[in-house]
Amino acid sequence: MAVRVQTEDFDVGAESRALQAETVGGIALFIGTVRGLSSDDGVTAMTLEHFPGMTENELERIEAEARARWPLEDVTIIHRVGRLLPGEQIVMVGTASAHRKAAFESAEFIMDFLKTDAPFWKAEERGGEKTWVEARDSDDTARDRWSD
Amino acid sequence: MAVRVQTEDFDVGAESRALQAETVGGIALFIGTVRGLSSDDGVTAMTLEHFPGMTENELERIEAEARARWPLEDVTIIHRVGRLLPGEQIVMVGTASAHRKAAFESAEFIMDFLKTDAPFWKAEERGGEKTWVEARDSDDTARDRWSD
Amino acid sequence: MTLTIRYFAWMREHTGTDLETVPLPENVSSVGDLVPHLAAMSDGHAQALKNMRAVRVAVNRTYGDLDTPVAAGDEVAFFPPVTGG
Amino acid sequence: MTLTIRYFAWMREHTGTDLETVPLPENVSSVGDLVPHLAAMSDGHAQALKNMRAVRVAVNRTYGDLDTPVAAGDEVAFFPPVTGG
Repeated sequence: MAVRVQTEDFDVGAESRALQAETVGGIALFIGTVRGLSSDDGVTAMTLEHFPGMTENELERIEAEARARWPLEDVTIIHRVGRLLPGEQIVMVGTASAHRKAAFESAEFIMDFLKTDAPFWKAEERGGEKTWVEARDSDDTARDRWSD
Repeated sequence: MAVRVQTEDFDVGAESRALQAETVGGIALFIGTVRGLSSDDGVTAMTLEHFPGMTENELERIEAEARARWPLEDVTIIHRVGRLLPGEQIVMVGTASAHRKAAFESAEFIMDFLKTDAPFWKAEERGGEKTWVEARDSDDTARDRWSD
Repeated sequence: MTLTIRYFAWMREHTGTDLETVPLPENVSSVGDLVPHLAAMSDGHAQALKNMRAVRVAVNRTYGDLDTPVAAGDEVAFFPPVTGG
Repeated sequence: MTLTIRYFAWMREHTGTDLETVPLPENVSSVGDLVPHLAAMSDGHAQALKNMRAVRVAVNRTYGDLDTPVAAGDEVAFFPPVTGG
């Protein structure tokens, strides 16, 4: 199980290399980043809170479900917490498989469940104001399409 | 258009950073690698040949189709040619979007079309023997699911 | 005969605490039984627990709901729908 | 009044060349018309072009098929189904 919750940044190149192995033909990576000032409604920073202990359990459970569904050689899930600025990396999911379809689908599956089940909360800063981000129905929809 | 056909290796970390921007919330990357000796039927090396000029045209056409279907901020397609050893990186597709679903789907779309439409051919070496890899029907099936 | 209660995100800000230990009230055997007791602790608690449809619950770090049993020694966490990733 | 012909992968190995210039034969106006003329050039050419269902064609670097028109100055490429990625 390769699940990490950390304040420090991560190195996508090193994580990709770590997923490589003799039996791997394809690696799918997803990196979520903080959208910047210009894109949006003026977010100047973001703070990520989580539930230590439960977060890791949930991420490991999601990883185990992905491994049960697809033939995966390796999985990495990294999620940062604390205060992040626009452009910074928040999350990375990486999956390695002999086949590209398994790598792609499992990475998307993990992201969809992470978004709805892993106990993280985002607060956005706009100037001096802090606002808790509200959950989106579209994330529930994204998760629910895996249940057939 | 960010399409590169090259003999040299590429740096996934640098490519990921290059896709990051103020308006980007998610980056999807796929890296195809040469499967090793132990995985398979003893491939010791692989040589990739292509059709210079036509390859770049096809990759740019595929990129343009992906950009027409999804709201993408940026796209990178890198494909290596020449002789590659087990464990080496062959191909990278990276897509950056405000939204993760667009990033995931477009990266998978590009890989599916690259596999069937971009004029690359692989020859595998096993000991002293060279064999041209045969195209797989499953790649046509993967491409055709995008046509509805 | 106590429970550990946790609050996260805006619920933590309303209650003014992220962690409190409360005696297990009599006749409480589920999360649903517990909520009115917690809501009575302060105006902030009442505010945080006002709309339980907007709240998720974990008992001993596993997702539950208003029907999930609670017993002495359990950890019960209340938090908004998650927004990570 | 010539055509440029290219072969890739195992077709190149059969024909022994990756690039040749041939005169445009009389009464040739499509890829399908051209193939028998190329196949007659050597045993290797015949071998390479034996099963046109297993061959892909590009005229001037755009995918075509046996019905695609060819005219003087065109580049016609023959290659197996692709296997990159």
